[in-house]
Amino acid sequence: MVLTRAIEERGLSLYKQGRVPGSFYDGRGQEATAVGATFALGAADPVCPLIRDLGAHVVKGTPAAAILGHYLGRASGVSHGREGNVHFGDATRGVVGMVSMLPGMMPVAVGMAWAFKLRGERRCALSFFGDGATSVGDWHEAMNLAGLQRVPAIFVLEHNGYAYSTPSARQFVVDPLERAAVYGIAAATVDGNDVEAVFDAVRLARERALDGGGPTLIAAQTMRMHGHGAHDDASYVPAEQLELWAARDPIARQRERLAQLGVDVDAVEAGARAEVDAATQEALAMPAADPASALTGVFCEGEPQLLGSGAAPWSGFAAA
Amino acid sequence: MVLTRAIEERGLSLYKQGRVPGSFYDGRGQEATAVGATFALGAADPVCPLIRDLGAHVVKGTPAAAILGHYLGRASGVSHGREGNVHFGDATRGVVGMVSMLPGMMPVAVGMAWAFKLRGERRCALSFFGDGATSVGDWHEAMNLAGLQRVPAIFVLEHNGYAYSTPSARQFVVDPLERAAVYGIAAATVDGNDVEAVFDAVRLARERALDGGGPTLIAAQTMRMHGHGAHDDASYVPAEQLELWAARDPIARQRERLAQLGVDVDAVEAGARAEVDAATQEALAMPAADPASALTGVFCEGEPQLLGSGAAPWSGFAAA
Amino acid sequence: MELTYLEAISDGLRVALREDERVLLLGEDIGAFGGAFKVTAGLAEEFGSNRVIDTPISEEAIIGGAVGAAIVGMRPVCEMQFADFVSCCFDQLVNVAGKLHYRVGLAAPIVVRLPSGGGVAGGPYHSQNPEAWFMHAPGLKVVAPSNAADAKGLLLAAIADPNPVIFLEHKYLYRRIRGEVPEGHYETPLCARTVRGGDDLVVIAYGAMVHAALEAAEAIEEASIRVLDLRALVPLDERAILDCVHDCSKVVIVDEANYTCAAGAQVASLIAQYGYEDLDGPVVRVATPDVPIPFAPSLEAAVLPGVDRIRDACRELLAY
Amino acid sequence: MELTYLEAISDGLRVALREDERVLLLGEDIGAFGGAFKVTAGLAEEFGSNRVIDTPISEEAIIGGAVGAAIVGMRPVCEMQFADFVSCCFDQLVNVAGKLHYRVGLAAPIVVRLPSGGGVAGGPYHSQNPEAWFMHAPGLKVVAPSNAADAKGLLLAAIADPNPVIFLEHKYLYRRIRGEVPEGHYETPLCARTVRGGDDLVVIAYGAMVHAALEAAEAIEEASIRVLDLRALVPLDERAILDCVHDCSKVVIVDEANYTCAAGAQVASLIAQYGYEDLDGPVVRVATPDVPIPFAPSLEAAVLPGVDRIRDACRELLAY
Ligand SMILES: Cc1ncc(C[n+]2csc(CCOP(=O)(O)OP(=O)(O)O)c2C)c(N)n1
Ligand SMILES: Cc1ncc(C[n+]2csc(CCOP(=O)(O)OP(=O)(O)O)c2C)c(N)n1
Ligand SMILES: [Mg+2]
Ligand SMILES: [Mg+2]
Repeated sequence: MVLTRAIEERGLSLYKQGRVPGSFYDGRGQEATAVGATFALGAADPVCPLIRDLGAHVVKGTPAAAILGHYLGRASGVSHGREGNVHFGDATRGVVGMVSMLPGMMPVAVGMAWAFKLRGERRCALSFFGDGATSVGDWHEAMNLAGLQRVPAIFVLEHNGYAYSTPSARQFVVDPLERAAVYGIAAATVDGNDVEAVFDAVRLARERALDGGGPTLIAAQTMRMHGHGAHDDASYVPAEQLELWAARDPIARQRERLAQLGVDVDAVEAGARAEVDAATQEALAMPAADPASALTGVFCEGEPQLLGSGAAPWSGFAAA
Repeated sequence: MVLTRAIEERGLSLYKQGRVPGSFYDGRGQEATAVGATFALGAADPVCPLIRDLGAHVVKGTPAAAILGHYLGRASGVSHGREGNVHFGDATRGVVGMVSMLPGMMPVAVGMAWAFKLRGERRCALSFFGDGATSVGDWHEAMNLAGLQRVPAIFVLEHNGYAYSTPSARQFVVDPLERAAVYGIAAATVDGNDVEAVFDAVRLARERALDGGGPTLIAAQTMRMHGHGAHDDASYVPAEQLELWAARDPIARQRERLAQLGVDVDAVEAGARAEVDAATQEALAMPAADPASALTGVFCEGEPQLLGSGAAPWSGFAAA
Repeated sequence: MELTYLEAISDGLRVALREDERVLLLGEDIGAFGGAFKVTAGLAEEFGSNRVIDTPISEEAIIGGAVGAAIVGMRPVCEMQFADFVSCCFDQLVNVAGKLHYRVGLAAPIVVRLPSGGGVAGGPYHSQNPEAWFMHAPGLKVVAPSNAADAKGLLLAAIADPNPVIFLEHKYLYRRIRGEVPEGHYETPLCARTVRGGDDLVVIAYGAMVHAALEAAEAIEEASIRVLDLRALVPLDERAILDCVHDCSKVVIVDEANYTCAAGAQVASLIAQYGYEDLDGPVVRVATPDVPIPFAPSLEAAVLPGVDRIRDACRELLAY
Repeated sequence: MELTYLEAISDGLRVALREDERVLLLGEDIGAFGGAFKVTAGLAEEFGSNRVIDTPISEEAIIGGAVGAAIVGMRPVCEMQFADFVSCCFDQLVNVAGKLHYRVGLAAPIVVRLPSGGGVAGGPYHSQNPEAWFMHAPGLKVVAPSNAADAKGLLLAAIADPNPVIFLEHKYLYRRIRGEVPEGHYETPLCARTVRGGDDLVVIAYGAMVHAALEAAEAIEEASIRVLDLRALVPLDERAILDCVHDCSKVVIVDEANYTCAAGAQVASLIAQYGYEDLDGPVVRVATPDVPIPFAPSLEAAVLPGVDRIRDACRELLAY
């Protein structure tokens, strides 16, 4: 989480310095959801992160320099300059990434999980999605198909109460959490700002999935502490609400826990800062993406590279 | 119902004689749902019938000859040869018709109802849809929007247990009826083969809609007694199931009721047969659609013609 | 008054909302927030949330709902947050809106505003130019203004048009282009306009490419170069195109969209068939190659047609 | 063995299912029922319901699910019940499947079978030719066989291809065309083929129009007419097209699809730019005008390019 936030803070400052092209989106305040959920996955479990889920990329092992280089549109950024901001994946690490069309990766996650089930592999696929994205037809088709085929999938709903500027009250009248049941999908709600709670919820969902119990929808209650993007001051969010959630900052909370466990959190944070400083230098030193590369790779030639495996430091535990 | 069935029987026999081009679909056994529901509407309440709902067209007043001429692809058929089989509307009579893409008219019905609400008109819009169509994203988006805006719409689910050859068990795990609640939409289930029961359910739903109570989903339990189309022998439907439902034929049941009320049903049926015989002659006498007309009317020129009003013999009662 | 391209569109919406109570705006975050690009800023305040309506994230339902409202007398203007999302409501546009008048005789006067185009480091999902898809879908009109006055005039013409109109507003021009815009109501006809005189060669373009074409023309002192701004793609001003070919006999056609089956392909095929005898040289096309639009400025510049590519194409053709 | 066009496709599917366990069929009613056109008849029995899978009516989820399965190693072949329904999954095709390799480096080897085309009194929703939409979407390959041997060979090539392939199978040819088809596995290259020799004029066509072109050519004894069957639209065999123009210097291009921005527009623009000097006469196009395909045979015949229109176009051009 600390590293995730540090990377996003750096990306944002680079953006404000005018060095990051296009627009910039972050997941400030929601780090616990992306990080906790992805930590509970095995190395072979693919993930489809969304706008607020840089933490998922970080946990899967995409290096900070590759991410910052990507923000900057550099040749050795993870997307080699083809994608920007939060729109990227890391094929070698089991990160399919997102498409802008929400929630376009839900059916894709269902398809991956479906394949695992058909092949009898003990793997699952995880897709994040926002509360607003549940209004889109794709969400319904994916949920219906997942429930019907009982695929080993985990759907993490990032319930931050807003879709861009639009509050949930103007998105739906019944909470998406309650909708899981009409698809025959198990549901759980969790404090999205408590990284351990998210981890545990996903760990259980993963066990269910691997044991043939079908998909689970996990509603992580959280709050988007920044605007939708760097251009959005989120003035439509009541100040009190933000204060309330500021007090529930996922990192501050975890900090206390770890301190009690005797972990030197300062050292961790210092380490993250140092890593991001070094990564920033590395990224800024990367050459701009080579214009000649713009025309290649539309089609795959030769044997396709399959989705690789990511880092899964806790997966042994997750599998336990 | 009697007239509806007579028209479809005639259409089918003309098809088998090779005089109806393309394919042919009917709603045998489901007449009570379309007829009962449409009878409960006011003249100014538009309807979006589906594959099984010829009865809705008949109740709204499209003449038998215009329908048969349409099946035959004739110039003065209701679609002037541009559309065939069940794909047609009647703009002058408040019948928007269907598009093949299921359930594509659900959002359209929501839009009509939304306009009525915004303009403060005491009208509602009704859309039919099948159980299988509930798996499509459009259904979800339309239901969500309708519940959110509390539009005066009535959604009639024709629950016949099959989507073409696919039984409900392979379409969804939770009955669509139960899904209404997660959209904040009132729901009722009704015997779709009992025309009076359907009528009453829709009448109540219409009152709720006009009184600002929002949309209602009515699940009409029924059975498709023919294949999906004339080409489909429906051998995938267990014979016992068809026998069971044959005994619940909506027309036979209504026949008894009416007979008890002293209605001369034979006369009614004879009348319908006579009407269809005359209509058939009329339709067969119509010239083929004029090739020159194929290229006109893609765009509207001049003032657009708005959706007209249909017949509503019972609307006074419906409004009561 | 002098307005930016974006302000001109806002002014057009305001004029329409003021003078015609049937006009209704639908879209995501277009209300109090004023839309992702602030095109609708202030409109919700002036006209209320019953005429400037925030919708859930439901593109299919937005278009279907608009069609429904339109056939009962409203004049909905829908905003896609980015043109790229129009693929999410492709079905409602091509199969419902586009075919309704031909099939049923019902006009669907809706306008769909698409913030489109590249040059803003938007990457693959925030840079697309989808116009050709809709040119290949009968029943839809397509317009693409290149300047402030046309943006307002074509928008008002689109709203007044009884048919569905796809309105492409170019993001790159939003704040970069400003110009004199008449007050109040006026309609720009859906036809092409010569924006620069000349008779040695004609460059045919629309949208943002008109500006690149003008710059390229300026750069060539040695010849007199005409620039034709198509403004409307459906209907396509074939007469104006062929007249230019007749006068100039050399033609360069520019598309910002991907090369294959783009608007320019249609224009070229028109000229190759009906302007063949007037030609003195090949029909030259300059377009974006068939690749997704990459994010990094170094890559994007390598794929989008720039002033240089257009100028060089002209020079080469002039030397023919 | 001699097979119909339809049997050849079924045989291709059977061969692929037998030799490659990664191959999986997804679609509506394709299992026990064998599909709306019986293309998959018998396959569920032979390969089981885990490889020939009936899906709910969820086109977006079918394509998204197929992409997900593909990136983890499966080779899904999806069937749209009619090509017309592909507009319901347009977003997943153009934005997810088409862009995945360029953006993330992940290949999505899926095949999407589209029973397309008119001539069968299918009306506006069962007659469309959507290929041009996908030609204008980078990352998708598009093939359209005109005979039985190519149908099987191109299908097996499409399944072996590491990229998403849109496979257009023409309904009109299903049972009307039969021919010698090799046993077992073979792949037809994605390139054009000369199906009739000649050097006075070349007719360029694909799919069902190849047969109309051949008939038209036969009808013209006075000149030697070549017919080029494109077979693949993406990649487009530009070399073969330009060679024909070089040899014949007169060209007629036929589309069954709507005229504007059709495949033929691209072919014409290619010739007008790169084959200009070889031309002796205008580049003539014969296509379906920009109207929905009407139902009545009298109307459909008036819009689809028939043998007569092609023959007359050739005669007129020969006289040039
Ligand atoms: C289909 C589609 N329509 C519109 C958008 C534009 N858009 C981007 S983010 C967003 C709000 C998403 O809200 P939510 O799903 O709650 O995610 P959050 O940003 O709150 O995490 C919208 C409307 C989109 N990305 N996709
Ligand atoms: C989006 C879409 N996909 C596929 C089809 C093909 N199709 C036509 S009818 C049908 C089955 C519909 O079942 P249901 O909705 O239950 O209606 P019923 O025929 O049972 O009344 C299908 C799959 C379609 N019309 N629309
Ligand atoms: Mg949200
Ligand atoms: Mg059904």
